[in-house]
Amino acid sequence: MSGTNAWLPLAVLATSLVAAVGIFLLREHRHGLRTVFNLTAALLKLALVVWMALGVLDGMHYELRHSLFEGIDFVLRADMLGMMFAGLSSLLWLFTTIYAIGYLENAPNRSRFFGFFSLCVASTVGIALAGNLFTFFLFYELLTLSTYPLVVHRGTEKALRAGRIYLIYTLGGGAVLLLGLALLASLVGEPAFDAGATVQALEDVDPTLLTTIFVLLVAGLGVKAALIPLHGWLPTAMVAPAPVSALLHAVAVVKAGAFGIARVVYDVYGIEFAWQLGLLEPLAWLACATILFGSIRALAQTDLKRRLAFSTVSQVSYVILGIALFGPVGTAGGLVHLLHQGLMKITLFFCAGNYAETLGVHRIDELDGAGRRMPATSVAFTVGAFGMIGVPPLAGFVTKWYLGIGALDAGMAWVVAVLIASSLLNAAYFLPILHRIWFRPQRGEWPDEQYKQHRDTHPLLLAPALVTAGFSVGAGLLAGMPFSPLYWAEVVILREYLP
Amino acid sequence: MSRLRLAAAATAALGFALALALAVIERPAAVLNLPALVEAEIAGAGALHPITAVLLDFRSFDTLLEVGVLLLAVIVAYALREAQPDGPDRMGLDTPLLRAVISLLLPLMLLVGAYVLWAGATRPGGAFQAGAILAASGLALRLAGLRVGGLDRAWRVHALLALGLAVFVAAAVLPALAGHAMLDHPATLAKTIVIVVEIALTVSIALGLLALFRLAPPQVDGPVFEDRRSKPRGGA
Amino acid sequence: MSPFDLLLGFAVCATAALALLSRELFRAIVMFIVFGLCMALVWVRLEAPDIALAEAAIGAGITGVLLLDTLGYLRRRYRKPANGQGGEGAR
Amino acid sequence: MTVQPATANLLAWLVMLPLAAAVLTMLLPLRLRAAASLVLLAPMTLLALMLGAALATHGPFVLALGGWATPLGIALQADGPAVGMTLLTVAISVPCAIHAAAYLRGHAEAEYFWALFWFLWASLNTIWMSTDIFNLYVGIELLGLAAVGLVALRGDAEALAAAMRYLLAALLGSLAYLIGVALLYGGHGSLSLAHLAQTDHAQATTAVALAAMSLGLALKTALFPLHAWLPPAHGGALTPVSALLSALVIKASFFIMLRLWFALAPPGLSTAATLLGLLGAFAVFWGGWKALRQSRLKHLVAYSTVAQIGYLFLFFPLAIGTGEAAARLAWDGTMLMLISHALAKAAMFLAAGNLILAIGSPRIADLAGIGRYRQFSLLSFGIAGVGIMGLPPSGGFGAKWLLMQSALAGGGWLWVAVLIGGGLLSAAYVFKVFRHAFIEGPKRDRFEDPPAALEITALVLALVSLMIGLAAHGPLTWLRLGTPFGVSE
Amino acid sequence: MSTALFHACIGILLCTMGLFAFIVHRHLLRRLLAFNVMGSGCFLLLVGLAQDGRGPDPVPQALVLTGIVVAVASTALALVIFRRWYRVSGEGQLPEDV
Repeated sequence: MSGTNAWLPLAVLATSLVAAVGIFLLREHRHGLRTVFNLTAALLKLALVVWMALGVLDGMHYELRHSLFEGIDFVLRADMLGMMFAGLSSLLWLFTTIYAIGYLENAPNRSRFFGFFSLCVASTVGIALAGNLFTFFLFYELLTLSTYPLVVHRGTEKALRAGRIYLIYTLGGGAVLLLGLALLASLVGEPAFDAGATVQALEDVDPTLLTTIFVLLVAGLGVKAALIPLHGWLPTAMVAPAPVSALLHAVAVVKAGAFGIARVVYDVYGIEFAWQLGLLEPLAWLACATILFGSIRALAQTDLKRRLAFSTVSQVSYVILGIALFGPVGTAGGLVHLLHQGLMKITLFFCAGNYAETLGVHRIDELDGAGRRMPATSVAFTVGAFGMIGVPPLAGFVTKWYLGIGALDAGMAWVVAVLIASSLLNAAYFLPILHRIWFRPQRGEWPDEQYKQHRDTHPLLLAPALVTAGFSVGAGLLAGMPFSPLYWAEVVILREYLP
Repeated sequence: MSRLRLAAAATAALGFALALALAVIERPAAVLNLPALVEAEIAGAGALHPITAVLLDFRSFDTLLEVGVLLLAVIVAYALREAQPDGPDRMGLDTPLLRAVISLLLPLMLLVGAYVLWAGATRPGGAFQAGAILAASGLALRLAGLRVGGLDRAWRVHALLALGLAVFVAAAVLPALAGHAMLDHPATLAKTIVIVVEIALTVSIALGLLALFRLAPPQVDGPVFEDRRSKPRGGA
Repeated sequence: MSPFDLLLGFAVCATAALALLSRELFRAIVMFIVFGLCMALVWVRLEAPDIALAEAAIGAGITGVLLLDTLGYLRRRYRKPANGQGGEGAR
Repeated sequence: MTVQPATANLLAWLVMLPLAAAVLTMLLPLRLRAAASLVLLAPMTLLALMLGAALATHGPFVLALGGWATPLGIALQADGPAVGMTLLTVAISVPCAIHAAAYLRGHAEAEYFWALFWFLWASLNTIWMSTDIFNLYVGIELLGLAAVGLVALRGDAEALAAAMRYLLAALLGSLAYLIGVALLYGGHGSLSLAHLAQTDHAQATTAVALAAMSLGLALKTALFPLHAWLPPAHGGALTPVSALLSALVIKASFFIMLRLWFALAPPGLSTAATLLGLLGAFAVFWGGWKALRQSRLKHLVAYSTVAQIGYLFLFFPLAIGTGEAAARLAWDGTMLMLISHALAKAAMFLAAGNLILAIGSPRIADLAGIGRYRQFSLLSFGIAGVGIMGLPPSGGFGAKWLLMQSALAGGGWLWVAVLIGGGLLSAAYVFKVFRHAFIEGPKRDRFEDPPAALEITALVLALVSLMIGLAAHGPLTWLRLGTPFGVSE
Repeated sequence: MSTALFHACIGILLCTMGLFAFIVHRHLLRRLLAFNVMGSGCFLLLVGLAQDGRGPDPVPQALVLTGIVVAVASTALALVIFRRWYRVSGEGQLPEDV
């Protein structure tokens, strides 16, 4: 079966856009209707994405093209890599929405929150479906705009400060990206995703210029991907409500950065050309530095969410490391981690949010004995943490295994050392938490206990955490099965990067 | 005034003068001879006096907009009085001698105005000059504290003020309704139309200039102005 | 160009300078009116009687009266007692 | 080129109808003025659309007013830019009129607002279409006085001072322009732009005339450092007036400047063009910095206009002496900037006015807590802000993208830096408003509720400004129609 | 030098003087005087330059007539605004200039 369908990508985009507009227009107190909007849109989007993903596997061609100016088109297209990201975000959006409905029960400003929430997901899916770098940039900036109100949602002095820092970083990054993009466009016209064909066809262009453009693009994207030294916004943005953190860390923002780097390396420059230009090895170094730096900083954090934030800094760079490794196995490791990290990190944030919401616990040393009060949440947290450390057979292990092999293939054996060191560090900052949860007795009253009637916590908060934890177990256990993340990553590589 | 400002002004003025002098000295000989063109076409225009022909026929669109400028200024003056209500208007010197002089002078001035208007078709003169003379007589009337009874009603003044522009616009639009270009009067009617427009313009210009004079806050007026709006609006 | 033109040119410039630089506002305005009348003569010399008429009636006449009236207004209006600047308004 | 008189007359109808409307709204009883104006919006829109259709079918055409061909008579011209601006004027004026009708209801300012509004419209249309330099002079005088009148409408001390300052700037600007007219007529014996364009430009006279006119027009456009009159005038006026002024009025003088430069530019003007561009660059940064420092909402938006004017002036260095491709991109970018700034700024002023009505105070600091209660106004402000910041997918982004491409094609790195830096600065001041709006500090939960008409007009304008970026291809192709701008196909 | 050109030069002089005074003065009445002098100079330049060596030209003369009416309307409006401003502020000049 093969053919062309222009409207399906637009429909996927429209589901959350329409939901966003609808939610904005709702009066604050229409909670029921809003929930209906949210869930319908999330389910519809997931269904459409799955349908489209299956179509792409079958060789269907989905593309929508609209001319913006002379020589620049707005392109929505479904390809393997994009569908992978779209699938991740729409799946996790569903869970995050359910979680957020539970989390924000009785909180003010829900219309605004869910409106921007939907807008944020619309931008993420737009990023996934963007058919050229220009379109990618459109949605990349839209993502910045739609996440700002979420970051400052609480409206406290701290939240506003975090919002300001977030904006300075992301808008600055956007400007750098725009500069790179504009330079690229002035050379090639439309910066298409064609595995580097256009860029390589440039005959008389100084390689230094191409390198400069690459650096600008990666620097612009690296802000969202939290590469050092551009990671500063991520820990401060932790003041946002837990579903927002989940969104920032697992579904949308940092992933958009990592995904963008993947697009630049694979689709704009082409991995071979990028390798020839000698761009990949510095990127790998940067990724490794970020991995170690994030882990070391995470060790020193006493606030649970901040520790998770630094963990994200570290973990996202696995993706970038995988991208920078020249060779199919390393690439597979990077791409699969895009999904794995999302599943694991969202689980951890859901759990952190549950602790905060149910027990009022924010600091790690307050967690003593939480396992007894909230066993299910704690099991989910444990799964996530073990996954992060890379304990077999969980998802994180698969990633690290592939990355290690890929590094050896690419002739960068030192990466293995980094991976081992990072795993040890992961263990060093996660195991003490697990120890406190499970093996320490409770110390006095919880700071602010809610949901006393529940055995664990509110079911709307608990269920998403358990499901995502389950997924991350499944992703590791069933890595060899069809439609697992690994399978998908391999398909991407086989179809698109290995002719 | 500060030294800096003085120096800046002197520099600007000097540079300006030099540039203009340069432009005048270096100017090319004009290729086009517009006066000859006016001469050639004046038979088809609505007036024999070339300036009137240019004003009211060849470039009548300019004049139309210019009448608009005058009316606009009057409207702004009205609007400002609306925003800052004045006390009673008690202007006038009201001495018997002045009154006598003016009552003698007034008919004469009206006559001169009418003549200047009529002259415009063939000789120097026309609506603007006539309007100015009428306005001057109006000023004299006001100085003497006399009123023209018919103009006490605001809407009549408004109507007369708008008359010039209204008639002009109508004269512009009518040919268009008849299928010609806008403002393109058929040769047979051109003269009549120009005269009608001129009369209307004279009235409006005279009244407009007078109104601009009258709508400034009167000299004899309460000293303190209070903003009658208390509700905060817009920017301030 | 005749000597009359020279004289006229000088008169125009002189009255303009006086109108612009006189210390006293009243004198400046009177000079402005004289300037307008000189301008009317200039227009006559330029074979532009229409403008001469208009300049005399509008430029010198109406503008002059408006300016004088405004000056009278400035002089008659109250001045803020505490504000030394207020006096400058009418001078 | 030749069209039926009825078609050509569309051009003049677009001036005559608003003039007639001005007279009508002056004479009608007070309570009917707004209603009559609202009714008259329909034929105005229709006329402009018909003109657009005529241009699309016949290509550019000319109306010789009074049947007198140039250089004796005055011609109005329908080319891409003229008709595009006419349509833009409709797009801005209609929402502003609806907004004003609701905003002014029951206020004394309503009495003469409408006459001034229609005069403003008539003069704008004259300026877009006229090809006669003296007619353009009368047009900008009419425009200037109408704008000054609208600014003064509030009648309090602040408005009067702003109006006075504005009037002085406008008068000085038009005199400078008139001097240019005198030189051009003295040197070439014609007032028609079409004739002047065919003369030899390599002369001091043309250059000085162009310089004088540009100076005057730059003063009226409020190019840095001649911008001091703008913030009090635009910031202090009634809300719909601010929107009209910032969106359209300053564009008119810029538009005349474009026409003049294309018709008259002597060879080797790149130094002057660079100078204008540098002033534009300063305007971007100075205006943005001042906007950031404002404590009153509408003054912030007004300073943002000062900044955004700077982008328009980047056109000159980008288009002059840089080659065909760069000039073309610069033209497209500048036109898109003009359009999207007009839409976004009008929307932003209207939204800012609604916010001010809701909080009952002009200060940004008093916005705290409004994020929870009046999201609608805030949303319009935000969407307009996207356009002002030049973030995708707004028209402002498209414009910056095109200008940036033009700068890269011509090797102008400085202009790229201005475009990017200016964008960041504008983000800083737009988000300043949001930062205050999102504060959940001291609980205030009583806000006024602006009428729906005010909210909807602001939102519609904002949405159009956002969408124009996605639908710019058609309009841009269209705006290249006609030859006066040299960069046509 | 023809009469017309001579008066055009006078016009330039008037413009220059007017500009100088416009920048130097702060009192609004004086600035309006300067504006009017500058305007007159500008009109002189327009007619004088056009008529230099060619005799009377009705077109610039008509333009000047239009210009004079526009100028008087602007001046009158400026005076109205000025008087209203003076009435509420008691100042003869604009606030930021004080």
